[in-house]
Amino acid sequence: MAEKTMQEVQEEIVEEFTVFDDWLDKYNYLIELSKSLPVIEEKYKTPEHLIEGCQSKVWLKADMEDGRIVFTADSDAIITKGIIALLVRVMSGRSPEEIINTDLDFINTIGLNENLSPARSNGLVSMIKQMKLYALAFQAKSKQK
Amino acid sequence: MAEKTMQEVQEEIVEEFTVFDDWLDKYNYLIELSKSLPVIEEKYKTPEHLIEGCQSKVWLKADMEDGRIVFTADSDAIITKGIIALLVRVMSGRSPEEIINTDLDFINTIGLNENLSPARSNGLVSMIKQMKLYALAFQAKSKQK
Amino acid sequence: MALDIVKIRNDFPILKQTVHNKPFVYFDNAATTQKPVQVIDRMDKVYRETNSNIHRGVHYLSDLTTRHFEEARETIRKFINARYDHEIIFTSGTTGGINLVAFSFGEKYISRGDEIIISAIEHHANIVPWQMLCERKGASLKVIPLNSDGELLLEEYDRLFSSNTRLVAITHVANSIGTINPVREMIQTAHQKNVPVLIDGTQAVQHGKVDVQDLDADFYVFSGHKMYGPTGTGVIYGKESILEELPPYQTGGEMVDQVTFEKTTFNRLPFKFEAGTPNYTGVIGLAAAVRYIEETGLDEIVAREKELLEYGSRRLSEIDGLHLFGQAENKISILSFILDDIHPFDAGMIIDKYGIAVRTGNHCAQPFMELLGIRGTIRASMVFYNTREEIDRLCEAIEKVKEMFN
Amino acid sequence: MALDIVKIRNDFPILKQTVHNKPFVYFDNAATTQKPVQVIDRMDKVYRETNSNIHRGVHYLSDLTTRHFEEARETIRKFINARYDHEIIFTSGTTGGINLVAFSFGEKYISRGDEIIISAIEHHANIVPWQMLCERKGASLKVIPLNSDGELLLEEYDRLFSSNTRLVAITHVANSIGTINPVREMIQTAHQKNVPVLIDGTQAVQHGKVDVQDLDADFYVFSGHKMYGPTGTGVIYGKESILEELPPYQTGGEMVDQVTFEKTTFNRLPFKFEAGTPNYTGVIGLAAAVRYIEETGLDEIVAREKELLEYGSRRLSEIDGLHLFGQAENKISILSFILDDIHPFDAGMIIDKYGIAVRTGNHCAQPFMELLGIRGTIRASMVFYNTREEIDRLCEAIEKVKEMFN
Ligand SMILES: Cc1ncc(COP(=O)(O)O)c(C=O)c1O
Ligand SMILES: Cc1ncc(COP(=O)(O)O)c(C=O)c1O
Repeated sequence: MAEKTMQEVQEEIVEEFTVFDDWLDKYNYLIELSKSLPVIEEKYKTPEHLIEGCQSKVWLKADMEDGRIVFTADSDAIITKGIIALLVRVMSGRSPEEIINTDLDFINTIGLNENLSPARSNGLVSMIKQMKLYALAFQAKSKQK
Repeated sequence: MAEKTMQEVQEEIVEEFTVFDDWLDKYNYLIELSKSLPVIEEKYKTPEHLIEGCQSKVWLKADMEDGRIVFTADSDAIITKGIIALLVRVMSGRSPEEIINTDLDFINTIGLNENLSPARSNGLVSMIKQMKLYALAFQAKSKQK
Repeated sequence: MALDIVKIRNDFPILKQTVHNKPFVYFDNAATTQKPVQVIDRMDKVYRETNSNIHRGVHYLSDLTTRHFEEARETIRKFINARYDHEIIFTSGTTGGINLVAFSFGEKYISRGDEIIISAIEHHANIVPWQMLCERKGASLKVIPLNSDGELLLEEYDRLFSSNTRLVAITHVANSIGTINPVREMIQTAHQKNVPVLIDGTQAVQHGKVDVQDLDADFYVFSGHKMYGPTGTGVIYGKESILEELPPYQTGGEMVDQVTFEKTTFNRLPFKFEAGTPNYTGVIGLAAAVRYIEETGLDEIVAREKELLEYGSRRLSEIDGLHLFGQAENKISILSFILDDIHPFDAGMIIDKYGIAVRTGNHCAQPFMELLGIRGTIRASMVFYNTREEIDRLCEAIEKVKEMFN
Repeated sequence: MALDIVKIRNDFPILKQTVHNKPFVYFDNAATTQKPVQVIDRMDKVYRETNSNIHRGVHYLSDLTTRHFEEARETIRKFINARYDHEIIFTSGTTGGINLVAFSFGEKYISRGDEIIISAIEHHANIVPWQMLCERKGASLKVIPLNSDGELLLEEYDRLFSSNTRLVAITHVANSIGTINPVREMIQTAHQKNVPVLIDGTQAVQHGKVDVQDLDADFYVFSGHKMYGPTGTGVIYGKESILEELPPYQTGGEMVDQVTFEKTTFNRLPFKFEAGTPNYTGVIGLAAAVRYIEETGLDEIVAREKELLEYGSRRLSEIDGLHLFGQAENKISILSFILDDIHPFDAGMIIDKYGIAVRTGNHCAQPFMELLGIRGTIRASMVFYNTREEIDRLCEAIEKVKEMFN
């Protein structure tokens, strides 16, 4: 796992998206991707794991395994789920440092920011923020040791 | 006194004002008129006799003499004083009924409304309203008897 | 006489564009309406030709703008048939207006143990200010329930009154599903018990004739931006007799009479409630919007919107797996629906891609959504400038949504 | 680099007209400024091309307008150098803003026996809300006195603090006579005593660089319409740490998180303080005004206004029987004066006839006028689009006034 860097995975995704020349294909792909999301366990779908600022519900959980953060998530809306699947693909299984230090520019490049509505892009910002916050928290914790 | 009706005095004033073809003459005339205002006694310059809504201070008092209302007034601004002198000329020495029932259209006709500023025309409206209120009050009083 | 729809659509420049390369369809009118050129140009004219701060100015433009502002008050007065100009108070919007009443009425009349009646179908703007007031004063809220068609249960309403009831605050028309509440009768009921009533008219004034004297409303509040007027404007109608009694809400310039450091006395109505420089440009634009409505004809607007509602309801009800909420007999042209197994937000995103603007979510009526047991709806809110063709396009888009997610 | 005054005057369409058959001179800028086409056109564009209600919309135009609105917040943040976007709260104007702070801060921090310090040179908007708060809570106002030049007495200010002082609320620049108060030092003084400070920046932000972090202001409040922006807009800057602590003021849509009839939780900053549909068109216009100021150059604006002030002060002081108020060393280009034995209102009416807009009266600063022992002044407030020739015309008009009334 994670032989590629986050940057490389982002480039991979950008490449995948270049083949779609209309939004319909992009969205259908997101719907497809939604099925691949590593799903958060039902018992963790609590307010504590809910992300604010999304029009649809998004739950996100992070666990530390061997120095790497593993994300699981879910959403009641499918396109949201597809997007978070992309984020998880880029960020899950990484060290806190890599997550903190890598810019997520693929989102702009593949036109998610632009093509998705604001409500959605607000949600997107919240999701990324939450994932980075988890990374910061785990980093702080490991330094305490 | 008051052989002419209020309507007739209004027409007289309109006629007087027709000779002025610029505002300067009109205002100079108002300044002239300000000197003719029957002045309220100093001791009546109390908050009770002060009219609201004017940018300058306006005091107004009404007394009933032989079934006719006599107004005295003053203002600390001269043009205001000139205008109230016109109002007094039209309304003083009249019966409450005549005051209540006569429209004061001369104000529009001589272009006071238009040429005077809003603050002023608000004040103007307040003055007229107050004069009519006095008339109503005296009428009510006389009916009680 | 039917409306000349070509002319009307020409009046609204925003409608003539494409979005995502599709002709733009605007079905989010309950959130905010579009503005006719008559309104846009009027405000433009203020800023280009007459702009000046109002009321206390001695100069020509200040005078002129003051007149335009006060004429706007008269225009609004006539529009809702208030008795006096000074019963019309300008605010920043419905939310600002209800907050004003909640504070001022609350300071004067609400104390511990008192009760305020609202309904289960209110917008947050007509819930939260009363909640806050109740919290501050130790009072409580009573809520009128609904039937499954989205209509208020009037017998229940009757039973909510007690000797502690101090105010009823209900919406004239529900923004989530369009129900027109029988506010005239509800006001009568309240008045028999000597309880004053505030009506939230935000979704009503633009969809039918409102006569505040005939309704006998004590307060009637609405927003300019939902009636073809500019943002940042709103109106409170209040009965003179009540307004006179209420303390001011916001304080500052314009609304004072005398200010010393020891004591301040307040100006008369309506200025007592209009602190600071008002949005006079907006208010003048709002008057232009009212004139536009009147020139178009409220009767004609009502007729056309009724036709759109009937057509839209019929077309949507033909779609498999679509559930329409709000089957009240009396409703405005709002179509609020869900699609089986599809999140409203997923649906809304795809519908958007067809150039169609709908709203999805709880429509600031979370308690009502919970009552329905749903997470939100897709809401297409139509007004007289919308067309049957646009409804057809919506139906097509819904079919695509179903294809994608099923 | 000096300003290109021909270009600038072309930016303000309203200046190119005649009033009473005379070329129009606008010297009422402290009441409200005129708007450049860049601002007028920006709002026009919203209504013609992008108008949609913001934040919760799923569709393209709602998205776009939300972005423009939030970009405006960022523009304002940069303009006053706030640390975070969410420290910028949009309101209807300064009056709305100060009322918000007075309520929310008051609910949280003010109780019986507490004291609030203001100054003797405040606008009513920065007096009356504190008075009302004090009345509601049993607190009291302390007033910083002035010297005869219109400057605050800083030693007296120091002495006003007690262990009960909870807040200082002072104006950055006095609207009646133009004094620039040394707010940076005054904030330091207050902070040494752990007292937060609200600055009324209504007459300051458009006349010089304001850096809220450098000032270390806790709140900084201003109006859009006095800085070349639209009516119905205003800004509160507040430090995150304080804003987080304050309860909301107005409540309704947008600013809530969860609403049930039992309990409501509130959205995060800045939305907690922005209830209801904001005046988003106005806010977008306000951002255009800020861009206009920045493109024109604040330094250039300051230089030009200084030159106008010097010229105007000199010309007016040459007039017999004219008394100029406000000789503070640090002041903006406001000329506030009276003429011997002539009522300011009489003078203003005649000056108006020469096509010149000045303001007369107490300028919403009654306590200050009483301090001076006068009934009001004639105020000519100038900004960078004014000219020396206009000042000459004012002087001529004043001579006519003297002829008429003496
Ligand atoms: C110093 C000062 N504070 C507050 C205000 C009130 O501003 P607004 O009327 O825009 O709310 C003004 C406006 O005259 C002012 O000059
Ligand atoms: C019924 C109802 N009340 C109140 C409001 C709040 O109006 P505003 O956001 O203009 O203050 C709305 C707007 O959605 C509404 O539909």
